[in-house]
This record gives sequence, C-alpha cells and structure tokens, in this order.
Amino acid sequence: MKWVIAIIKPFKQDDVREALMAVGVTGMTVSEVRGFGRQKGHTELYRGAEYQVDFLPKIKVEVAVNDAVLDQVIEAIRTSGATGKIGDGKLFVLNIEHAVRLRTGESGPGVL
Amino acid sequence: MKWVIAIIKPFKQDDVREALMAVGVTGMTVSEVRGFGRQKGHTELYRGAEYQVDFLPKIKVEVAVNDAVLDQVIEAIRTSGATGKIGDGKLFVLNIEHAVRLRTGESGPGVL
Amino acid sequence: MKWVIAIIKPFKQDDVREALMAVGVTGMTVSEVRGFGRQKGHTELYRGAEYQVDFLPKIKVEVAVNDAVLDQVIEAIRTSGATGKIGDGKLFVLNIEHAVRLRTGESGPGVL
Amino acid sequence: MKTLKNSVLLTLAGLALTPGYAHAENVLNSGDTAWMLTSTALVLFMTIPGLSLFYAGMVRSKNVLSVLMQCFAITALMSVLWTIFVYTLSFTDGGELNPWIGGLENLFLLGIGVDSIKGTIPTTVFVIFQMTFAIITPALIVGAFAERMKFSSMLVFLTLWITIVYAPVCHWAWGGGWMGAKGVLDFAGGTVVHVNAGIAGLVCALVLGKRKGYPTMHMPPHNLPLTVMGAGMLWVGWFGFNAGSELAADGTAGMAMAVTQIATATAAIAWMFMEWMRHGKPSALGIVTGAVAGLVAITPASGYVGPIGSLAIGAAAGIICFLGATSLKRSMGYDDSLDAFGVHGIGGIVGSILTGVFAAKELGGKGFASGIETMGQQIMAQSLGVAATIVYCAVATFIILKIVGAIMGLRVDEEQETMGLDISLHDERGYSM
Amino acid sequence: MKTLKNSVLLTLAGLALTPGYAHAENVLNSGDTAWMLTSTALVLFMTIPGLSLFYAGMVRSKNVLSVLMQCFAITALMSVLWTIFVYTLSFTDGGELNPWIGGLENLFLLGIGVDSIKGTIPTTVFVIFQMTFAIITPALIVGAFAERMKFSSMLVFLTLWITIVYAPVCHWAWGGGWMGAKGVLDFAGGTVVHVNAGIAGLVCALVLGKRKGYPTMHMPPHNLPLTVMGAGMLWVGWFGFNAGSELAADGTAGMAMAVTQIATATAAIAWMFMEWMRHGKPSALGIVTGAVAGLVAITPASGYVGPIGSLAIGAAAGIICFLGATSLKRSMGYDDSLDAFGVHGIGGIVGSILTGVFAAKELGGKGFASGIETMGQQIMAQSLGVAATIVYCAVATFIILKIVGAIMGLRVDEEQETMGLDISLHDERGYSM
Amino acid sequence: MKTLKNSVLLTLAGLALTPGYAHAENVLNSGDTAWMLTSTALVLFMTIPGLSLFYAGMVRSKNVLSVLMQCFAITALMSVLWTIFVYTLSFTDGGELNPWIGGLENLFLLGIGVDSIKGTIPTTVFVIFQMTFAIITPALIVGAFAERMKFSSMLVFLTLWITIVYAPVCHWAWGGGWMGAKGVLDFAGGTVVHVNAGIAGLVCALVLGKRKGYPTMHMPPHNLPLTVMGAGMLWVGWFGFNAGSELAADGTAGMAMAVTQIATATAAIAWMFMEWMRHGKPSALGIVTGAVAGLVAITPASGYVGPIGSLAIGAAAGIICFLGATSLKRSMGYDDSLDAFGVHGIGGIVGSILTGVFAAKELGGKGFASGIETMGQQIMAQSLGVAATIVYCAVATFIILKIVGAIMGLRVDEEQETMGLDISLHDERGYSM
Ligand SMILES: Nc1ncnc2c1ncn2[C@@H]1O[C@H](COP(=O)(O)OP(=O)(O)O)[C@@H](O)[C@H]1O
Ligand SMILES: Nc1ncnc2c1ncn2[C@@H]1O[C@H](COP(=O)(O)OP(=O)(O)O)[C@@H](O)[C@H]1O
Ligand SMILES: Nc1ncnc2c1ncn2[C@@H]1O[C@H](COP(=O)(O)OP(=O)(O)O)[C@@H](O)[C@H]1O
Repeated sequence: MKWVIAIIKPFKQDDVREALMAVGVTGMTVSEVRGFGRQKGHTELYRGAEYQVDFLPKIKVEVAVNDAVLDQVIEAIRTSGATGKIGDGKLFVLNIEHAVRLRTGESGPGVL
Repeated sequence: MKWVIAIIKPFKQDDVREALMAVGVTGMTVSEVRGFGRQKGHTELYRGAEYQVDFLPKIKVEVAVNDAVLDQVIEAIRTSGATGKIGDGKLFVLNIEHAVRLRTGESGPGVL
Repeated sequence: MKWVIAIIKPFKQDDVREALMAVGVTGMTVSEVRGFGRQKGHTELYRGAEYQVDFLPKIKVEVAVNDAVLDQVIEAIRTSGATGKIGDGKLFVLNIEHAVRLRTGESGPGVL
Repeated sequence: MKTLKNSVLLTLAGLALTPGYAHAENVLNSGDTAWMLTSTALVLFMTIPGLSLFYAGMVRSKNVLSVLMQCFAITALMSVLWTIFVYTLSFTDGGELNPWIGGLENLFLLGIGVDSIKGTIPTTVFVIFQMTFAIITPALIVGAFAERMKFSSMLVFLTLWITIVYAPVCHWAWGGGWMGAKGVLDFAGGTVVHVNAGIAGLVCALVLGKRKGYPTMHMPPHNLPLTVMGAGMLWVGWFGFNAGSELAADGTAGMAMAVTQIATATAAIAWMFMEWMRHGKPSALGIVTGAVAGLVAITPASGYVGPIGSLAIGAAAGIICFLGATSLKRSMGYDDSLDAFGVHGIGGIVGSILTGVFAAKELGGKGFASGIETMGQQIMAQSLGVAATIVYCAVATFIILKIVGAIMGLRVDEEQETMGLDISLHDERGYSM
Repeated sequence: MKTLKNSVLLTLAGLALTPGYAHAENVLNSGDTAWMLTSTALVLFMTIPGLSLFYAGMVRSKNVLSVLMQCFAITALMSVLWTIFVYTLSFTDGGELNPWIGGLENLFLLGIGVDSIKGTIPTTVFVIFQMTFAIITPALIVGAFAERMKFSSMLVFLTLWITIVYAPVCHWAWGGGWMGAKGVLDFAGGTVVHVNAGIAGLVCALVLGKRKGYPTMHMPPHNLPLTVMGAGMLWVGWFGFNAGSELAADGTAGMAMAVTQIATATAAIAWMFMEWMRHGKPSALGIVTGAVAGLVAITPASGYVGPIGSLAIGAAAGIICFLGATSLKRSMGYDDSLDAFGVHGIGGIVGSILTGVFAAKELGGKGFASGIETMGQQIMAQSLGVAATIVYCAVATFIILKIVGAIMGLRVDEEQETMGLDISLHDERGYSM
Repeated sequence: MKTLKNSVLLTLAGLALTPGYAHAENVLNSGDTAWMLTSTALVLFMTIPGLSLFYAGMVRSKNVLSVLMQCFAITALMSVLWTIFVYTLSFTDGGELNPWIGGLENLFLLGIGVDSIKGTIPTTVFVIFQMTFAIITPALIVGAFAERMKFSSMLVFLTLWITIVYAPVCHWAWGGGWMGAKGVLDFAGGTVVHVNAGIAGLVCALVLGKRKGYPTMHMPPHNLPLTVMGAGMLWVGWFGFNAGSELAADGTAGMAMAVTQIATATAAIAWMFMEWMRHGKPSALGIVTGAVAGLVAITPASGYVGPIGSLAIGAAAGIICFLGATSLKRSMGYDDSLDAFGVHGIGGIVGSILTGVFAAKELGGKGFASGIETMGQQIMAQSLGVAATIVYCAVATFIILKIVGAIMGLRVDEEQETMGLDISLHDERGYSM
C-alpha cells in the first residue's frame, strides 16, 4: 500500500477529487497548506510596511492506495491537477507498512 | 521508529490523546483536515444555490513511536477512536528512517 | 529522495525557511498544526469553566530532498529551528519512493 | 418605564420648571418624539446585532448561525405577534380583568393612527418602542437553550410564551395591572424583562437538559471578539432601553442615562476584580459579562436612583452575578449555556430589590412609589414583584415547555447536535475561509 | 421623502393638532433637528458598516476587503461629489429644465450657511441627510459586480452614474421634477434608490458577465455572521432612512417607523417559510435577506400606509423577492453575485406599485397624492414612476458601462480574479489568523 | 465643544432667528436634550465597539482580546473615575486655580440632580456626554502600546494620566481655564482629545520600546474586516462627537455634522490617492485610516468652519497623516503600533492649526474667537494651544510612565509577548474555530 501526497492548487481540488474517484479511489484526506517554490508570491502593504509573502495557499491531498492502482492514481492526479503553469505542485509516494480501519479493526489492503 | 497517521472524528480527539498517553506516548501532533470517504457529507444551500459538501471535518493525529510499542499504540488508537459508525477513520503506519530532536540535536529512538 | 517532516515553533518559520534556502532547497510546504509534548500548555478560563489546553500551536514543515543534501538539510533545520528551550520540536525523515512534478509530468530527483 | 400616572406627574413637574415651554400631555412634543424614535432604534440595536453577537461569539463555531438565526427569527416573529395581538393584551384596558391582562381594542393596531398621541409622543412610537422590549425578552432566553433546541419548537414555545407569560407580566407592571398599583417600581424592565427571561431560561435549561458533553468536554467560545463587540452594542443600545423608558427627553431621562453608565462601569470593574482575585487573571469575557450584569441590575432602578445608588447597584450586580454565573451554576450542575439566568435572572432580582433601597431620597433617589412611605415597604413591594414574576413565569414556562415537548419534541437528536445546528437545521455553515 | 409641498401641508396639520407649539415652516425646530441629525447618522450607518458587512460576508474570503473597500470608497467619493455638484443638480431649481434636472446655484454648497433653514431643520442637515441616500444607492450596486470589477473602473463608472442617473431621478421624484408633479408617491426611495440601484445592478451583471466558475464552482459565503450582523445594522439604520424621510419628529415619522418594523418582520417570516417549504429548511441567510427585501419594499410606502398595509407589503416582498433571488436568477442565468437586482430591484418595484394600493384611506393609509382620486390612477402613477426609472436607468447605465469599458476595461483579468481582488488590487489580505 | 460663553451668545443669536421659540438658557429644551442623549450614545459607540474593533483588527490574533479588553476596561474605569472626581476637576470652578484646574464641588456628582440644567439640557447629560470624551481619549493611546503593555500597569498609568493630564487640559480648553480665555478654538477636542492622546501615545511608544521582532518580523493585521467595521462605526459615532459638541440641535450642530462628513470623505480620498501614487495600489486599511485622519482633523474646527474649509482640512489631513503614519514613523524608527501618534497626534495638530485659518468669515467660517481680529492672531492662539498641550502632555506622561515603570514595570516579559497577551494575561483565546 502506498501513501500518495499531492500538493495542488486550491481551485483544482474538485477536479482532482473527481479524477481520483474515476479511477476507483473511495477515500482521501485533504488539508490547507502553504507552499513555497518556484511560483512567486506577492507583496502586502499595510500603512507603508511592506511584506513579501512567499508562501502561497495550496491544498495537500493525501490518499492511501493499493500498489496495483498506484500508477493510475498518479496519472489521474497529474492530468487533473496540472494547468501547465508554474506552481501546479508535486506528488510524492511513500510506503505504507500497515493500515487499520478504526471502525472494524480490520487491517491490510481491505481497509481502503 | 514508525510514523503513525490516524484520521479520526474531531470529537474523539481527547479520547485518543488519553489512550495514547496511557500507553506511554509523550508527544504527538494533530491537525485539522477534511476527509472524503464512505461517510456521506451534507448539503448546503445559499439563496437557492445548492452545494453538495463531500468533505467532512476530521482530525489527523500523527505520532512517531518506537517499534516496540507500535502494536500497543495501534490498539490504543483503534479502541479509543472507534464509535462503530461509518466515518471513524483509518490509521496508517509508515517507516521513519531518522529522527532528531531540534533542541538537543540528539537523534534516534531517544528523541521520543 | 527523502521526506523530511519538521515540527517547529511558529515564530521560527522564517528562520527555518531561510536556512533551507541557504542550503539550496527551493521548495517546501508548511502547515499549521497543534503539538503535544513535554512543553506544558496553558489554562483557559471562561466564566469559571477551566480548560487545560495541552496542545500548542506549531508549524509543520515538510520538504522533499535528494539524498545527497539530506544531512545538510537536517543540520539547517536543527540550527535554525532550535532555541534551546523545551518545545523546539522534532524532525523525522521518511523515504520517498517516487516523485512527480504535476506541471511537466517528469519524475525522479529532477522534480525538486 | 414610568407608569402613566407617574408620567403625568413628572410632566407637570417638568412644566413647572420650564416656564413658557409647551410640554403638555397629549400634545406632541417633537423633542420627546425625536428621543423616542432614537430610543426605539437603540433598543432594536440591542437585539440585532447586539445580543445576537454577544451570544453567537460564545457558542461553538458549528452553532454560530443557529444562535444568530434564533435571535433574528425572534425579532421578526415577535414583531408580527405584537402587532397582531400582544400589544393590545399588554397595554390596553382589560376591563374587569385589568389587574391581570389588557383588552383587545387594538388588535392589529386598529384604532391607532398617524395622529394618535400617548403622553407627548405618537402612539405608534410607543407601540414600536414597547415592541422592541417584547423582542429582546424572549431573545435573552436563547442563552439558556443555545446549541440544542429545535428551531421549530423554539418558534412555537416562544409564541406561547410571549402570549401567556410576557403579555400579562408586562401588563401587571406597566399596562395598568396590579403590580404598578401596588407600587412596585420597575422603570425599564427589571421584572418584566430580566427576571422574566432569566427564570424562563433557567426552566429551559432544566427541562432541556445539558448539552452533550457538558461539562466535561471543552466548549470554549469560538469567537470572543464577536462577544465583546456585542457587549459594546448592548451597552450603547441600553441607553435607549433605560433613558427611553422615560418616554421623554427630560431630566429624568438624563439621570437614567447617567446612572446606567455609572452602574454598568462599576459592575464591569467589580466583576473584573472578582475574577482577578479568584482566578488570578481578569478576562475579556469576564469584564463584558460584568457590564451586562450592571446594565441588567440598573434597569429597574434607572429612573429612580441617583449616582450614589448606581455605584452601589453596579458593585452589587458585578459581584453577585459573578458568583451566579460561575460558582452557583457549577455547583448546581444545570447547563445554562450562556448564562441567561446567571446574568439576567440574578441581575434582575438584585436590581429590583435594590431599587427599593436606593430610590430613597436620602440616598439621592427620587423617592418611593406614591403611597409607600418607608424603605421597608418599598423593599417588600419590590420583593413581591420579583416573587410573583418568578413563580408565575416558572410555572407557566414549565407547562408550556412540557406541552410543546410532548407534541413536537424540544431537542435536536444526538447526531444533529454533534454535527452542529448550522448544518443540521439550516443547511449552511458560518465560516468558509 | 415627502415633497416640499406635502411638507408644508403636514406641518400645518401638525400645528393644528398641537396648539401653542411653535412648529412652523422656516423656523428651526430643535426636536425635528435632533431627529434629522440622528437619522443622518443612521443612514450613514446603513452603508458603513451595515451594507458593507452584509455584502462582505457573502463573498469569498479572498475578496472580502475588496467589497468593504468598494463601499467605503463609494461613501467618501459620493460625499465629495455631492458637496461639489450633485446636491445642487438634485435639489435646486433647474429653471426651464426643472422637470428634468436642478440648477447650479449651490455648487460647493455655496449659499448654504449656518442659519439656512429648510422646513424646520437647518439646510445643512437636509443636505447631509440626502447625501447619505446618494451614498447608499451606488453602494447597493456593488452586490451585482462584486468579486470581478476593477476598482478604478468602478470609481469612474459610479462618478458618471451618480451624475447622469441618480441626480436626475432624485430630482424627478423629490427635487421638484416631473415625477413628484405627476403624483408618484415615493416616500423614502423606492424608485430613486432601490429600483434605480437594482436595475443598474442587473445591467452591470449582464455587461460584466459571470464570475469565473459561476455557477458550477462552489462559492459559499465566507463569513455569514458578518452578513447577519450587517443585516441587523441595515434594519436599525433603516429607521433613519424611512422615518427620517419625514424630515420631522412627528406622527408621520412615528407611523413610518412602525410600518417599517412591521413590514420588515413580515417579509423575514415570509421568506423563512417559503424557504422552509421549498427546500426543507429555513436558513439564516434566507431570513436576513427576507428582512432586507421587506425594508426595501416598505421604503416608498412608509409615510403613506398603515399597519395593515405594511403586513401586506411585507408578505408580498418576502415571497416575490424570494422567487427573484432564487428561481428567477437561476433560470435566467445572469450572475447578480449578491442579488442587488433580486432584492433591491424587485423589492423596489413591488413596494412602489403596492404603495399605490395601500395608500388608500380605506386600507389604513394616508390617501392618494393630491390630484389623484382612485386607486387605479395611483397605481398607474406608481407604475409610470417605476417604468420611467427602469428605462432611463437601464439605458443610461448600459451606455456608461460601455464607454468606461471601452476606455479602461471593466473587469480584472483572470489571474487577478483567481488570486482574489484583495491581493491583486489592494495588496492586502482580509485575515491572517 | 463651545465654551459656555459662546454657548450663551449662540443661543441668543438662535433666539433672534427663531421668534416665538423658547430656546433660552437654563430652561430645558427637549429637542436639544434629545440630540445630546443621542450624541452621548454615539460617542460611547465610538469607543465600544468602534475604536476597539478598529484597533483589534490590526493586531495579531494572539493579542486581539487584550486590545478589546484594554478599551473595555478603560471605558469602565474612566466612567467611575469621572463620576468620582475627574468631572469636578475638569468642569467646576477652581477658584484661584481656575485657569489651571477646576474645583471639588461635584465630587461623586453630588449636587447634580434630576432638575439641574446646563444651558438647555440636563446637567447629567452634559456630565455623561463629557464622560464619553474622557473615555475615548485614553482609549486612543492604546494604539501606541498595544501588544506589549502589562494590563495592570496600564490601569494605573491611565488612572494617573486622566487625573494629571486630561483633567487640566480639558479644564484649560472647556472648563473655564486659560486656553479658552486666550481664544484658542477647539470645538470638539483637537487639543484636548487628539493632540493629547497622540502625544501620550508617542511617549508610550518611546518609553515602552518596540514590540519584539519589530520591524523585521511580519506583523500583518489579523482581521482587517474588523478594522474596516470599526472605522465605519467611528465615522458614524463621530457625528455625536462633533455635532454633539454644540450641546444643542441647531444650525451650528447641522453645519458641524456637514463639515465632519465632508472633511472625512475628502481625507479618505486623499489618503487613497496618495497611497495609489506612492505604492501603486490603494488599500482598505489606507482609506479607512485616511477617514479617521479626516475625522480627527475636523474635530477642533467643526463648529467654526464651512464646507470649503472642510474640503481643505480634509485634504490636508489625508496627505499629512499619510506621511506621518508611513514615512515619518519608518524613518524615526519608533513603534507606534497602530499609529496613535501618526493619526491622532498629527491629525490633531493639523486640524487645530487650520482651524485658525478656515474659521475666517471670508473662507466660509464663523469668524475668529472674540477678541481676536486677524487670521495671524488666531493661528498664533491655535499654535499656542497645541504647543502647550504637547509640552505639558509629553512631560507629564513621561514622568508618570517612569514612576509606574519603576514601581511595577510597564511591559510583559518576553515569553508572555511571544505567547500573546490573550493567553498570558487573560487566560483566554480570541478564536477557537
Ligand atoms: N521540495 C519540496 N518539498 C515539499 N514541497 C514542495 C517542494 N517543492 C515544491 N513543493 C510544493 O509544491 C508547490 C509548487 O511548487 P513550485 O516550485 O512553485 O511549482 P512547480 O510544482 O510547478 O514546479 C510549492 O508551493 C510547495 O507547496
Ligand atoms: N484511501 C484513503 N486515503 C486517505 N484517507 C482516507 C482514505 N480513505 C478514508 N480516508 C480518511 O478516513 C476518513 C473516514 O473514512 P470513511 O470511508 O468515511 O469511513 P470508515 O473509515 O469508517 O471506513 C475519511 O473521511 C478520510 O479522511
Ligand atoms: N512522538 C511524537 N510524534 C509526533 N510529534 C511529536 C512527538 N513528540 C513531540 N512531537 C511534536 O514536537 C513538539 C515539541 O515536542 P516537546 O516534547 O514539547 O519538546 P521537545 O521537542 O523540545 O522535546 C510537540 O508539540 C509535538 O508537536
């Protein structure tokens, strides 16, 4: 089982969710994060005090998937999350050693 | 050392924290996330504009634990986090390769 | 490639970001989290109702780095994030199996 | 509010002082009218947005809209009911039943026209000014059942309550009923508004039961700046409540405003120091609650006492309500979510009784009610007013709640409560940041 | 606002009722002045903070400041323009052109001094009271173009609009122009303010086009407590708008306040039940919108109808505006972001027409305009006023927008819209929690 | 506020203009009273919630309650102190010391009853109206020491400050002291309120030192909608401040309201364009700050100048305060957190001096103070008033701070500052979303 972490642009959240559902993913967890990268931030100015804000609002999508569908999932996120402009974000895959569904206590791939 | 990620229901946060403390865990990190899964969301309606909200508020608990106590920790989260109703959430275990305590610079299992 | 998770004090965020940039890191993702640990929390009191708040505001910095620079990155976070007082936080390193840049679709170390 | 008899006397006194100034009864005075139009706006301002923000900031964010909506719907519903039949029940002559309840001659405000005059102001202004009192009183009760009552049941409950409880008590005190006749002094609503709402709140808290998780679960106020903002608005609006209850822009109105300010400030300071001593730190929620307690307590007294009396009443209110909203509530174990009883009930009782003390001329007050000669008698009269309100309100509120509960239930179900009333009852969320 | 002719008559009537009371024309009356100073403050309060919060809560958080800033800048800009030339165009005698537009004699308010009197109040107070109407009218339009219009273009557009659209329509109705002469009743701005702003809003929504993503993307209001708070402030401030339009503290002002309260409450309830029936749940956004619809609809009628009329107008406004802001908008597909047209346009039309019905003496009103004898005639006059405003406003607004658009563009670019106007136009963020 | 001598003259002038109208001194006028009751409510509204929200939105979220609490506690504390002894020191006759300070005859407001009259209003109303000025002045200083001062030290500091600084300066200008006698014009508090608070703020900023991290750390305002909301409330409430300072509902009050509106709007626009030119974009925080600068600057002038003067004063205030709160502060390096000095100090100075210019009859004003003949003399008098206030306030404030600092410290410790004052001083958090 793999833990896929994708950092995407906020307004792409619905597209990515739909793309994931289309390849059979039934669960995911998202959170609001702030990202720093190539995409440039903006300036804020309050009564002459200027702030350079380098962090931009991003959405982090985390989804646990079975190895079998990993490639499909990656492809789904990639195509649905990309706009072709700088700042589209990145996707990282980590290994899950163990998974449990709290409600039932069952573990392993059936959890998803 | 393992990185345990648990997605739980918000009102279970205190129970889970207590259960973890009971098995000797002394540190953890939580954050507010939104989860998508089997549990159905709700509808919102603003002046006739209807929104289907599929993401529900959840709490993500992240806790680094030594391998020796992993099973106890999993069990503690499972029993304290479950209500038996859909949406109780899931728990994932990843491997930690290295850990450092910033204050002292020490690394390894003693960090926890 | 490694996934470095650092839990730091909020007012250290800028220092850590600068230290990371100094060692050549060009991207990172941060989020607001609440941490529980040795550092003691505080009490809140509303019309006689007393709450012990054990969770403190922390910043989670997540940064994917190539293996070659891992040690430098750890050192950078450690020195910039530490104040020497309890609650400075911790740093965990996990393994990344795969990485993709959404915009271009390229994968592997070049992604960073 | 001054009773009409007082009003005539005061006006005559005023005339004596202001030679050549046409301030007679039943002749419209534009200055008095200007002040009463303003006062009406101020008292409405107390409920929306004042009270609703004060309350909304204290609940959890998942219930913020439910509280705002309850206050707003009460405002609208009570206005309509007042127009249709509650005004006439409260303020017209009830004939034989007059000691207990008014008559029906102004149903739908029929008979009240552009040229109708009450005292020195248009009758319409009197009607709407009084309407704002009939709005805020039930809205205060929200504090006791917040975060768990069904919206539909609340509408039914309060429709019955305003008819069966508010209208008669209001008539007793201000509409020509027995309480005014007995010399009970209630300038702006110590019994009619605050004791009434506070007791109804306590009964609601007891009948509905505690919120799920109370008192073990953490339920910190979700947005205290809203609460502090609402408290400031309440304070400002209360000038209309108290000084407006004179129904004229005269010396009594001026003194009512002055003592309101002084008592409120004193109560805020008193609460702050109580908290500082008892808990080691003063809090923003504390000081604003103290101010509200002071506002409540000075309400019945505002047209009758002087600066010294207001310092004393303020200090008493700050200290006693502090104990009521903290120690008493916790020791008794009921869940008066936002302290409708602890602040309004207790503050109203304290203020009503102390009005009997500080109305004394020697203490800088205006003197006792006509026919009353000693402080002891006046305190007895005040206690009688308070006791009658407590007993009648408690019994009637209890019965109404039981009936409504039997027919349609009073509480949302557990899942709705956990989810929050905003989503479960109103399909909307307070914040989407 | 009553026309000046009415004003004289009413005052004389008032005098008859108040023997010995010096309430004559062109003699300053301190009570009337007190009420008009207050009313001016209340109407300003409607825009800042009232309306701006009402609107700001409904947009997405990335645009919250842009809306607040638009309303604030409009307040400042319109005040200056009004002082310099819009007041004189609206309210002085235009000589030959008087049916259509006023003259230039009070440019820069020259000629108006400390001692100038209009009716029974200082002329300065009349000027500033009317200024607050010229502030809120363009501010209402913000609701239609929120979240996408360029700030600079908005300033230019509204400068032209206040001159070319507002000044003449205001003059027609209140400044001595043809509309008043035809017997069109518009007590506080049904046509001048609400139909005018609503139609201009609709034209803006059509010309600017939809927000990116509308209607498929979720755009829930980001902070509904702000909206409910703003609605409460609008309600309170509206007492100055309607009862202040009498320009005196008298029986008509009192009745205007009463019917404002009743109609608003009724509309709120009506909207709530419509929503409850149609969608299964009542919402906070719904009930407050209903209240605003009621406030809008009673505006033209407020000095002319009685309690019964206000119940009817309120109910009609609640139901019809509900349909306007929900079904109509969705079926037509324009993006009137915050329902400037759905609430103000439609509410203004409903209220203006129904004024013709409920002004009837038999229905508790004050009677028809002088020279008008039947309800049919009055309804015709009202319809004429509405139709003229719609046609003139729509055409002129369209032309102004096209010209401004050609010169400097109307909309921000896509990236700015995605980023939010707060950052892209103002270099600031609403919240940094 | 007009001095009492002026008041008599103006009233007599008013009487001449209003034949048959009983508006004599020492006879209660209900219209004037109505307006002053309202004005009192409006000025209180400026502090709570107005100013406290304006400030609270600008600090970091961890300090939001501390600022709200400071303003609220100041409101309560100053009310009590005013009642006990500050009123009498400010406004009664000080006998031999009268040029410098008042006497003690109204300690605890003894001697002031329901029937006491001051001018044409109840003395109680005068007392409470003036109390609201003694509330807002110290509250303004909060802007300079926000986010770092100890709450307990603040209470002690301001108790001394209101006694040692405010009471005498108020007496000088309005209570019969030397400043009024010299012909210094200060209608509503240019020197007494704004220069006084601004200078005290500057001294606080210098003595307390910078906030930890200032100016390198990012400290963006945490909730600008609160700030914009507060600014709107300040604007509305300021009508009571300026037009209320006439103590009557007459032509001067009307003109005071008009020029307040015009100057404020002009200053807002001026600041907006300055920012647009200098930084490329106009901001919401900018335009609202500009409005406050305009309100400040027109304050001393409001009863003396006409529309043209108000346009000029507004423009000057917008531009000069913009430079004060941006360039000057940054170049000097002090940390006047929320620009108490940059806006109130500088705005007060600009307005006070320019009052000497635009009071001129030829510029549409009411003319110079009695005994003063040329603009040069009036400007000298104004400068004298400003200079005396600056010097006295700066020295006295400095000494008080040093004493309080020596006894109990002025600042919270580093850890408390990092944690935020809400948790560390008040055991509560602003938001728990
Ligand atoms: N090394 C990294 N570790 C963690 N997150 C990263 C890293 N690099 C980029 N990100 C995240 O991806 C987002 C987009 O990256 P950016 O460099 O701006 O554009 P792009 O993905 O198009 O190259 C960043 O805002 C940040 O949240
Ligand atoms: N594949 C997944 N990857 C990441 N998070 C998941 C995944 N599946 C579920 N979750 C998280 O777990 C929560 C609960 O899941 P759900 O399917 O609703 O109920 P249950 O856990 O009882 O089966 C979701 O809201 C989501 O946050
Ligand atoms: N076992 C753990 N798993 C996850 N996060 C932890 C763990 N222990 C500590 N943390 C995080 O690190 C923060 C600091 O830890 P703490 O024990 O207070 O101080 P220190 O890092 O100085 O030992 C905590 O607030 C928490 O967010």
